[in-house]
Amino acid sequence: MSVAAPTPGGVLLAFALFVPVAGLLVAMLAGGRRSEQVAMAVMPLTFAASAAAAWRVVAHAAPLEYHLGGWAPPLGIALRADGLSAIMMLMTAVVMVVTAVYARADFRTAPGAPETRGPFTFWLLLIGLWAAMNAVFLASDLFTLFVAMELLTFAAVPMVCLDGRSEQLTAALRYLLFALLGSVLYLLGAALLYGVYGTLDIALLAARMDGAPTALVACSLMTAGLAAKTALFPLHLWLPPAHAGAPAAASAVLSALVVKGSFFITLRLWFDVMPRDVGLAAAQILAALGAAAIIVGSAVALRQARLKMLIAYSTVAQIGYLFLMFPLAYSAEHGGLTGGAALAGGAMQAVSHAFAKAGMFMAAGLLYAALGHDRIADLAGAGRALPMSVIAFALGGISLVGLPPSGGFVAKWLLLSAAVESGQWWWALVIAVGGLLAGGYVFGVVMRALALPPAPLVLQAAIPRRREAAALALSLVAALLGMTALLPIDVVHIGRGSP
Amino acid sequence: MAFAFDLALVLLTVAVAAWTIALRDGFAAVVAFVVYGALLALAWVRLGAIDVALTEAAIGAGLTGALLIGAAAAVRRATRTALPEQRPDLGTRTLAAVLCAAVAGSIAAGVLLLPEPAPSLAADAARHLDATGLGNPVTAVLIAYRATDTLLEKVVLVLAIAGVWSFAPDGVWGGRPGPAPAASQPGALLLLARVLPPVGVVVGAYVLWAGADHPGGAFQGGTILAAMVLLVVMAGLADVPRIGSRALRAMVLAGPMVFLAVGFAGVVIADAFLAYPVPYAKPIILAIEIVLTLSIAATLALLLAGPPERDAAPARPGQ
Amino acid sequence: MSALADAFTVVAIALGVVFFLAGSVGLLRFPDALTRLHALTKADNLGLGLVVLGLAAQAGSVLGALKLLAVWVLVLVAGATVARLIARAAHEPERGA
Amino acid sequence: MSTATLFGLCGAVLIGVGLYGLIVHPQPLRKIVAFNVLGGGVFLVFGVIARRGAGAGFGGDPVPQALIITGLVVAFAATALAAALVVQLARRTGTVSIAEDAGARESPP
Amino acid sequence: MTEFLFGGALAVLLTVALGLVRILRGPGDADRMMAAQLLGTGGIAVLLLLGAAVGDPAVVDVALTLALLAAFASIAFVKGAAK
Repeated sequence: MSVAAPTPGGVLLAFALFVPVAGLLVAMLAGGRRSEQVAMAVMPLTFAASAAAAWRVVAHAAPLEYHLGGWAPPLGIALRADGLSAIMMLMTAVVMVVTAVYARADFRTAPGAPETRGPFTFWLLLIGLWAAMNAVFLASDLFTLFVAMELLTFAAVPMVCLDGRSEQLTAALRYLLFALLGSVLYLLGAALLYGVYGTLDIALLAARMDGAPTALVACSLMTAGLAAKTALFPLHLWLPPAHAGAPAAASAVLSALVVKGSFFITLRLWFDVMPRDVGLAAAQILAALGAAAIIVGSAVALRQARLKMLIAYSTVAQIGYLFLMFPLAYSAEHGGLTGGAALAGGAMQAVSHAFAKAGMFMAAGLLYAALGHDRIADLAGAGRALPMSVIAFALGGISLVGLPPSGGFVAKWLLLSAAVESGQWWWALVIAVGGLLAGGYVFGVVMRALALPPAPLVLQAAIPRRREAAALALSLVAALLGMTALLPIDVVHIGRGSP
Repeated sequence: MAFAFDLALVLLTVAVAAWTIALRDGFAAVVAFVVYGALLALAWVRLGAIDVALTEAAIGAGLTGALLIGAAAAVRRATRTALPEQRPDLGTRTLAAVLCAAVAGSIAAGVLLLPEPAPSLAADAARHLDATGLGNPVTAVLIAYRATDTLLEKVVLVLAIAGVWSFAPDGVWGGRPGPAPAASQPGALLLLARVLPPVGVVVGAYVLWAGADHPGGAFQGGTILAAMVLLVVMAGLADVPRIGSRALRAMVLAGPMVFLAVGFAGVVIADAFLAYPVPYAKPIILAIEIVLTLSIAATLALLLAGPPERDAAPARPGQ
Repeated sequence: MSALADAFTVVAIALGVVFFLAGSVGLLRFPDALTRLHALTKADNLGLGLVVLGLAAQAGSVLGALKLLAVWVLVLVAGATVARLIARAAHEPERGA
Repeated sequence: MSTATLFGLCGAVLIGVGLYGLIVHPQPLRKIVAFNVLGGGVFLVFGVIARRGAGAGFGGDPVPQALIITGLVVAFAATALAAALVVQLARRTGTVSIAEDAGARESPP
Repeated sequence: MTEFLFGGALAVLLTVALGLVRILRGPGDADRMMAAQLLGTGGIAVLLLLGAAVGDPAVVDVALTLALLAAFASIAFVKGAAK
């Protein structure tokens, strides 16, 4: 593979990345209520650019390529969208827009009111986050990906402490320190790869990779750094307090999207940069950490007393599934990683978890707002008071557990079949146990919520239907995402060599 | 003799780095870090990377040092009771040391095993230099070949400002960063704050201007300007504007906005986002760099000044 | 001419190094902060001045030599101010040492 | 040993030192200093790679040199963000440690 | 001459390194600042010597920048320590 020529329609990629950047800058300048209005104007535009780019990739069944500034790699930087980028971009676009609908009630500025900290920061960071996610999905240069990850970190960390309480500041600081360590290790790896091969472009690197020892050191460092940013066990301790402490809308995007950013780069590194230099042993180590994350994360989630902490620990567990795909995608015949069912399963897991988790965090936020607490033990009656929110939580949970026809079901089924096919039955066992544990914590909450309260519930706040509908919509997508398995096209594998 | 110098520099740098970690006193560690930054600037000269040396001298030794000093002082003031050092136990420390030694060892091996001859894009960068009208290849990479990275880096800075501001308590939103300027300042400082900034502005402009053909550029120039602005503020000759001020935000955002506008214009008038039409490449690049320098100066100064602390907008009651 | 300039450079820089050494020794050996400060600022400013003079003799152009001198003047002015401020700080009770 | 190799080894050691500080120091401000020491080592390794790529009349490969400059800016921004957080935390709680249990805490809306 | 200039740079670096022991010993913040100040001045001298040794006039700009920024950091330090 050498440098691909720019494709028609490639400019859509530049729009998907730079329209939200423009929105961020204008929103900061505008200030106050106008910041929110700018966000509202820019989000549909970004959605349109993302969707149009994704549509082109799918419709032509070919990747999009764009050379920024007209400079071709290795000297210049290319944007590239393959099937995986298209899926992730669409996922981000949907979650972002629904989050915006959900968040308007929490982060509103009345007409004529002075600018306040929370709303101004939230809308700015939300657009910034979208720009960062699109940069992660589209950049095909390891250093541009570094900058994209920094954008992601800088937008995500302040979201954690939007409410300004000191324990949130602590959580944000720990998150930041982990994220910075991750980026600096990643940057070191990228530098070493440049030292060996003289390029940072992913396609060119893939063609030049020859398993040089320095390159392997580089890839190990990058993987370690990315694992810290993705909160892979045992580097996960920063995640639960950060994700649980943020306002619900922020938790939703943090858990649904932000951790997927660094995971996506891990995929790029393993499947695109060095698919043929991966040893099965290295892949098994990643999967073992993933398996530990599933078991430990789920077990700790079962013991949580607070709903948001439970959901956050479930994120730790669900991230674990993503790492199971590496050994399952290993093919001795090809001498490295191939796409196939494992990659499709992993992608489906990432997407369905994003929808499910965003919906669940939003539902939990509404329950908190209505009840004034999120103690699981005192949820009785919530099912009557806020049926849509509880259903949203349950539907999201169905996907986490992996029941049909949810996206989680298809994801786990694909991973299971890959495990059986490659004779790695022990990973199948982990998947099954993880599903059972998830069933335990999800249905534990739902049962509580459906129970009759000892005394009639007094709601602290009225919850607008629109907000419940937002949570429900996302969970519904997750619960029905498995249907897409019936579609005739294999989007995940667009833009990669035949598996 | 050159090798003896390099060896001494390397040993000294490692020793000072070890001090920044080992010293018990936080302030001493920060001072050691400033020294570390200055030593790295020397290393960059030895590696022939004068552009980087300029940046390191400005950022590593200068701004980061000042930032950490300010933070250490603020933390010292805020924490009345000195907590007992709760360092991890010996076992953990040993484990960490072994891990770090392994990491350092594998990186050292990785460096020793780098291929010979080394791959390089120097020839590519040189070949296209004419199309940019620039003489300094580093500037060409930053503002032409890989302009996207530079633009996104400016967005990182903007997000960093939004982030730093967002850590402020609610009541002071829109107000001014930092403590109120003291009524009287030492005469020597006042004198310096009047004498140095004009010199700094000249040097900053010179560094920016030189950057087209020689080491230098927007970032290094902007850093010097930022330091001068802060010097004036520290001497109490001027106060930091309110973060709610539209003019302040415009100054921060002008650079990235112009850069981005040129990017979008490239789609229409040249053949790609951030492409410059060849005959006008140099004037466009210089225009971007001048605006960027001012924005970088404002941005860095604000990052150093920190979140708003006082003097919220008069319209807000109570504060 | 060149030999003379070279000789001047060698002597000036060697002297400069001696002053730097004196500054360091003073910083280490003198009993209290203020005397250390005086030893230091005088010695290192003179040291730098001699180095600058020595190098100015080698500079190819007048402009180059002037730039070197400008660096020195800058260090002198800033150094004097910083020394004043350090002296003030040292007068106040030491903290956190 | 060439100058580049010598500084490359120096970078490797600095990375080890910085990483150690980042792991073992309980105080966040010291962690931030350690992060910057670590970053210095990483940039130095990158700079050595730039130096090795000298050619076409340049003292080093300009591409990595430019990337280092961008990296330095980003690292400064990160330091500013982290330092602001530490200061706010110290002001609100009067302590500077983040070494506490990550277990369940007051869960907010 | 080049050898001599490198030698001079080495000598200044070593003498300055000697003074850095004050950072370790303190006892006060003022003493530590003086050590940093010494390194600032010494570092500038080393830069100028290196610049002359390798014959790159741009190194003087680095020295100029270091002079400006080192002064700035020192002042930030004094202001921080004095409060």
